[in-house]
Amino acid sequence: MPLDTSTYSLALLRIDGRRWNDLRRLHAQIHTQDAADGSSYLEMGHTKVMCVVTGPAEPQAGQKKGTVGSAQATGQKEGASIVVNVVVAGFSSVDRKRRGRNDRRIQEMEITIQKALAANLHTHLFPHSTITVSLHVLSQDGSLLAALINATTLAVIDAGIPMTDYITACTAGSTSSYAAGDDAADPLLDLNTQEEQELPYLTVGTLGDSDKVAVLVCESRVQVSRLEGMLVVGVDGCKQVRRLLDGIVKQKGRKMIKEGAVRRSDMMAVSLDD
Amino acid sequence: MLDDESVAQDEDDEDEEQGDARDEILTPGTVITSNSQWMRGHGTYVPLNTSSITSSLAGTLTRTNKLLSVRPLRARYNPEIGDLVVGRIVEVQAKRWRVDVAAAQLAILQISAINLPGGILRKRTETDELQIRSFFAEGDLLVAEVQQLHQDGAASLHTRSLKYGKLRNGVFVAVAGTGGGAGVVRSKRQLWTMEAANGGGKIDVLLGVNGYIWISKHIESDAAAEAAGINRMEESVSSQIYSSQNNHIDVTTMREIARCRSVILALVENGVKVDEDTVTRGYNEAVEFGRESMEDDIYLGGERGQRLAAALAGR
Amino acid sequence: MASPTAELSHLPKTDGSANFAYGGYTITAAVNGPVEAQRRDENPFEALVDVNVRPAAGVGGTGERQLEAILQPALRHLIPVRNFPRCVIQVTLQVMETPENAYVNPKVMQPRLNLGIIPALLHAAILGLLTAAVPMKTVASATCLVITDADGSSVKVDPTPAEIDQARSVHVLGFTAGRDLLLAESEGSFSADEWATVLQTAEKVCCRSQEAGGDAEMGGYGAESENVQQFMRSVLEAKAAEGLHWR
Amino acid sequence: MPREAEPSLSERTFTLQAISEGLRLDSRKLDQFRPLELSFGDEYGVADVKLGKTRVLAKVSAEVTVPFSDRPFDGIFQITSELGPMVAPSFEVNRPTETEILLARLLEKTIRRSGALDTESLCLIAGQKCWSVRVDLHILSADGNLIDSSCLAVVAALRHFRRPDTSIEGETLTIYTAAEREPVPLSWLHSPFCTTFDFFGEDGEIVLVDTTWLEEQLRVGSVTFSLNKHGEICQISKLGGKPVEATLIIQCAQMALAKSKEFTDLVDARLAEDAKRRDKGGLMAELSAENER
Amino acid sequence: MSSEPVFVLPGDHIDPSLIPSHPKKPVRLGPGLRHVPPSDLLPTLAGQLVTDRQKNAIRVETSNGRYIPRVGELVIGTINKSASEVYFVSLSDYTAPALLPQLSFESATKKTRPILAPGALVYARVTLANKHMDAELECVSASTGKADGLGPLVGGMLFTVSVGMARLLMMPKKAQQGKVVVLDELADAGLQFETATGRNGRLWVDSDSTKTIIVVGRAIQETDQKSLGADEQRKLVKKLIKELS
Repeated sequence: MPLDTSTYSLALLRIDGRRWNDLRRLHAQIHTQDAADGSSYLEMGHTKVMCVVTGPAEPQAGQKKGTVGSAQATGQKEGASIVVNVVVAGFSSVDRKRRGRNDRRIQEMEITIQKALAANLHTHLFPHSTITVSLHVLSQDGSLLAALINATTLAVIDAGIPMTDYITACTAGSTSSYAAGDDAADPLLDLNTQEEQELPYLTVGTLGDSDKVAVLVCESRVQVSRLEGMLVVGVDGCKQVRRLLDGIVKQKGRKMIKEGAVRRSDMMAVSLDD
Repeated sequence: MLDDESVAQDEDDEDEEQGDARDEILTPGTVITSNSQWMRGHGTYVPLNTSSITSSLAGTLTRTNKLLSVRPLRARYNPEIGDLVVGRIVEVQAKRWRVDVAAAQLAILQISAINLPGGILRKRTETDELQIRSFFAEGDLLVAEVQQLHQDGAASLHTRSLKYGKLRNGVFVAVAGTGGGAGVVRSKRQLWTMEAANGGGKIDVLLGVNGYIWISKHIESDAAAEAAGINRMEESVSSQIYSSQNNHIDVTTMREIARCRSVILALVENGVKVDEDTVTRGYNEAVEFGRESMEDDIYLGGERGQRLAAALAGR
Repeated sequence: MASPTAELSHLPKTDGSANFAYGGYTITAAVNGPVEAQRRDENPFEALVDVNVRPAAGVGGTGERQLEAILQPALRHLIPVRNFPRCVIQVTLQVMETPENAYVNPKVMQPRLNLGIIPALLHAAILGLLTAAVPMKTVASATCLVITDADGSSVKVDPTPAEIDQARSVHVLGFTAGRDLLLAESEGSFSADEWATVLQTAEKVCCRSQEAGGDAEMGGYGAESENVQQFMRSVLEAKAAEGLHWR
Repeated sequence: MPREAEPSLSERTFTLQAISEGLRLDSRKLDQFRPLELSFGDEYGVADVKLGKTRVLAKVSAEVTVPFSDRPFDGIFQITSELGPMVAPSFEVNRPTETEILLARLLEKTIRRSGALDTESLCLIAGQKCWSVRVDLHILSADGNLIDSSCLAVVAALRHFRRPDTSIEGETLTIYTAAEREPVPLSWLHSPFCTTFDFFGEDGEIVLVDTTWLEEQLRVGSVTFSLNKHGEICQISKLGGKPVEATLIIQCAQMALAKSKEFTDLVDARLAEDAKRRDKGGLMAELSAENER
Repeated sequence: MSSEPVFVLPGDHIDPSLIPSHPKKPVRLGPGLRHVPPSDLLPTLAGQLVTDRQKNAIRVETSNGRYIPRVGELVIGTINKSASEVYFVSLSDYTAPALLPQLSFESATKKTRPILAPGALVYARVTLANKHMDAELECVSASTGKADGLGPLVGGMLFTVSVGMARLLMMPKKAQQGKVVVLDELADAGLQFETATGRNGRLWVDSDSTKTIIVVGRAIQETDQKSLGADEQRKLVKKLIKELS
């Protein structure tokens, strides 16, 4: 039994020693590929993903028609269309199962990321063009969709594509299994694979520092009364993730200023309000 | 949980921030100002039901009178009228070419916007349209100027000057353009000729503002035509200018062209902007580096690149 | 055997649709067209007739593709395809119910061509085309017949699946209203004479309505078999009349 | 594939304007479903659902087969849903569209993954023989809200279905025809139902249920909840789209629960009616059989 | 006009007495009929055979199916995209677009032509309908240079009706024989609205009031889908008006 519930209730520590509201180590880099318009590498615990963004650029031949496996923006003829591809490496998980291009689960993730971006990016600024997001999963240990969303946000920022705000995501679970109606159940933040297999959980993605939910995916059975608690913890986790990502972007920016690649601000934003 | 290292780094940065608040980086969703006297420019938006100018990019703030914009840390090239760009022909259509200039959309080059062999003032004929591929075919590289911008942001190019046209006798390098970040920046001269070391003769460096770069052997005849004055120039427009055949290039020249290319890539890798000054000085440094070893190594990756960047920063 | 039943234009999102049930088969036909053909299918001189048969259970396989291959040329002959160049007329035929014993393992049945279903598919398709107001040169009907050795050599019209299983040969023949042979598919062993009998019988079954007092003459073979062309006329006329009291 | 149909500017502007005034083109309230008709076929395991102009038909079939080697104690259960040109000329055979992928995933998560059907009960001889139950979902006409109507049709069809009775003596498996032994229902554990909420307005603050095709084209986002009447969430999908307030999502969950109870009652009622209808036939048959003697 | 409607199926024999035989005018074949040389006349649709002896015309009438453009008919189209000289206009979903020259508007010149965004609606007349070519449209009368009510339709709402209903709505009041009274009834009930009908089964309704547009749309669609008679239409209008207040 990966998560010994009796141990948890005694020490209130999870299998990897975290408390209920601890995120795992989040490490991320921005602009990892010189050749790409935008790129990022992100680790949430042992879940490791990388992202490359191309565009906005002229659509490649054959990309125009909605091909299988690449989610396509619809009803947005006037703006850039967004194509998302997720490749899960065979070595990324313990079972080493190869997931083909037509795996519905992966296609669903592609569509989810594509639709989250479509509502957030200012695509209307780039008519007749395509933004291609390629995601590679190198290692899986839970919170996969969340990691993919976070990596995408970083890479899109790196590509300099205007957006409303960060979209950050994380998972939230509950220590009670679906059947148990016990009120003592604690919510948990940022689940690893073992916890995901054992406990009900959901993935939540929010916009910026707000409580607005862009993505919410739950695939396990859980009492509806648990939803609010899990959602609150998840939204709070997203805010934590946002602060971390924001720090990474700013750090990169300051480094670029120091190197002379980017000019400093003409003035301070704070002085404008006077 | 953050690892100790990055926490430590964060603290470092905070110290710096206090040192100079103009090092501040705006990120998407950051409110710049709620004061209504300012106008919003590129890289900003005003969220619904508010009057706050908010950043939509990661970058630094620029102010032009009352207009506030955010200059992105990095972005794709965004064409502006008058830009000197290097492009690659992607598609040949009936009366025009579609050219990759690293922008969001392919640029257009009309057949009426090029110099036709036999003089600028010659009237374009249907024969020209039929043999459109004899001027530029798919994959050809060219240098051109942005002539106008369409409503949707697509650019139209022209090559109606002897400075512009098909590119030969050199090597192509792609780096980031003027959209932001390290790469080519707009400067006084995008194109210059420099004396190569080790008897390599003269080489031309052409930094397209779109980040596409062409480094080639300098061909004297062009200069001669230039010197002959504008009228003669027109006459000298011969079918030669659309030749895809390289002139003879000495191995020594090739080595120096390659060295120059290494310098540019090393600059980009180490986050140094690419302009005439950095390239020229970097090249001179690289020549010195080369003298250190017998085999005159022109490779400038990794540590050697960092050394080069450090030498430039040291001034 | 029960009389055929039909429901017309019951799918509001299509240009034309019909639900046709007879002899245990229920087929829903949806027709869209003429619509723009895809670039790769485009024929500059005539319309493409795209027939798509979908089984009630399971995904379509070779059996369905073969049914499509039989129906497609038949329908193409009924439609003046040259009047709609660069277009496609889509006919989707969804099998809703079949008289098969539901508990017979369908996998065992699969390799066999299911001739018995063709008349129902054809009739549903024609009704669908007519409600979609796709111009047609004429209408047609088809019937299924078997030759059994049970009591000598006899021809039976509208056989049950069990009868088809035991038959020496199975035949499907379709005739236009003008008594032209539209389609003929046979399976099993039979002699040329037997086939002539089958042809004659099928023609009588399909085209009976045009002869006065034909029913009496039919006596011997499948008098119980409803005349489908007559049936189609009556349902379409009823549908037209429905609109009449206000049009 | 002809180009997808798209609403004109007038339709867009007017429909959105009406929604912002709290009006819908068919005069429904924002939180009101279209009249839902559920009927069963003569065969067992056929459910026909009509929701306005949307119409779906689910058909259940079962056969005896060999279980998967990695799951010797489980039967096989699959749901297939293919959108063909019957739905719209833009749907091509064998080229799944986004709608189709999402629908298939949703049914999979709601019904299969939530364990609505006890697959262990489908096992006949471990590792050798099991039932393979499949549901074929036929979309006959699509005018929005395919998800809710499809889920209801599949659940209703599975609950209506009867498989042949079997017996095992030693190594021999006997499958009885309907005439020999009355077919038996599947071992059904709980009935989850989907409710989709569609968001409109600049901030996604207006919520509609049971949207038509036109409304669906104009929505800025949507969330689908799958719940059973016991208040267990089986699945939630808000796959991107405009971000909406977390509190609104919680409200939607409560509405979904109420709706799920309604759907449960509807399916129960229709099943009871159908059973009554069949029983009458059964009784008559018995009587006539007795008369013959 | 023949008193008793005759129902025909494709390929049926047409009684010669039904074919108009005007001594001078040539016989005009409407939709649903084809001429097989030398002298056979065969229906191609299932519907009612309608003979107009004055015009020496004969046609088969159906109320459903897809719209096929014919010269001179008024249609409501949706702009798909604009090319350098023409707009591509969709007359029904999934069919090839028709062409509308950008200068084919009232007093349009290179400088003053209307700029129509994709999705905009136009009320236009079919000027070319040929099976081998894309249909062509105009929004101005070629002879008078006047728009005559044609041109862009701004605002309002578009409702889909059957082609049969569209044909009825476009008939002069007299010829229609009071079969569709629903619009008049709505107007009599005090609703203020404006409509334009396209033969391609599209009805455009505009009004200051959102509710009015919805009521008009529902009334006409319900009348069409349920084939309501005049009395039923009156009942429907009463019901809808009641809901309004």
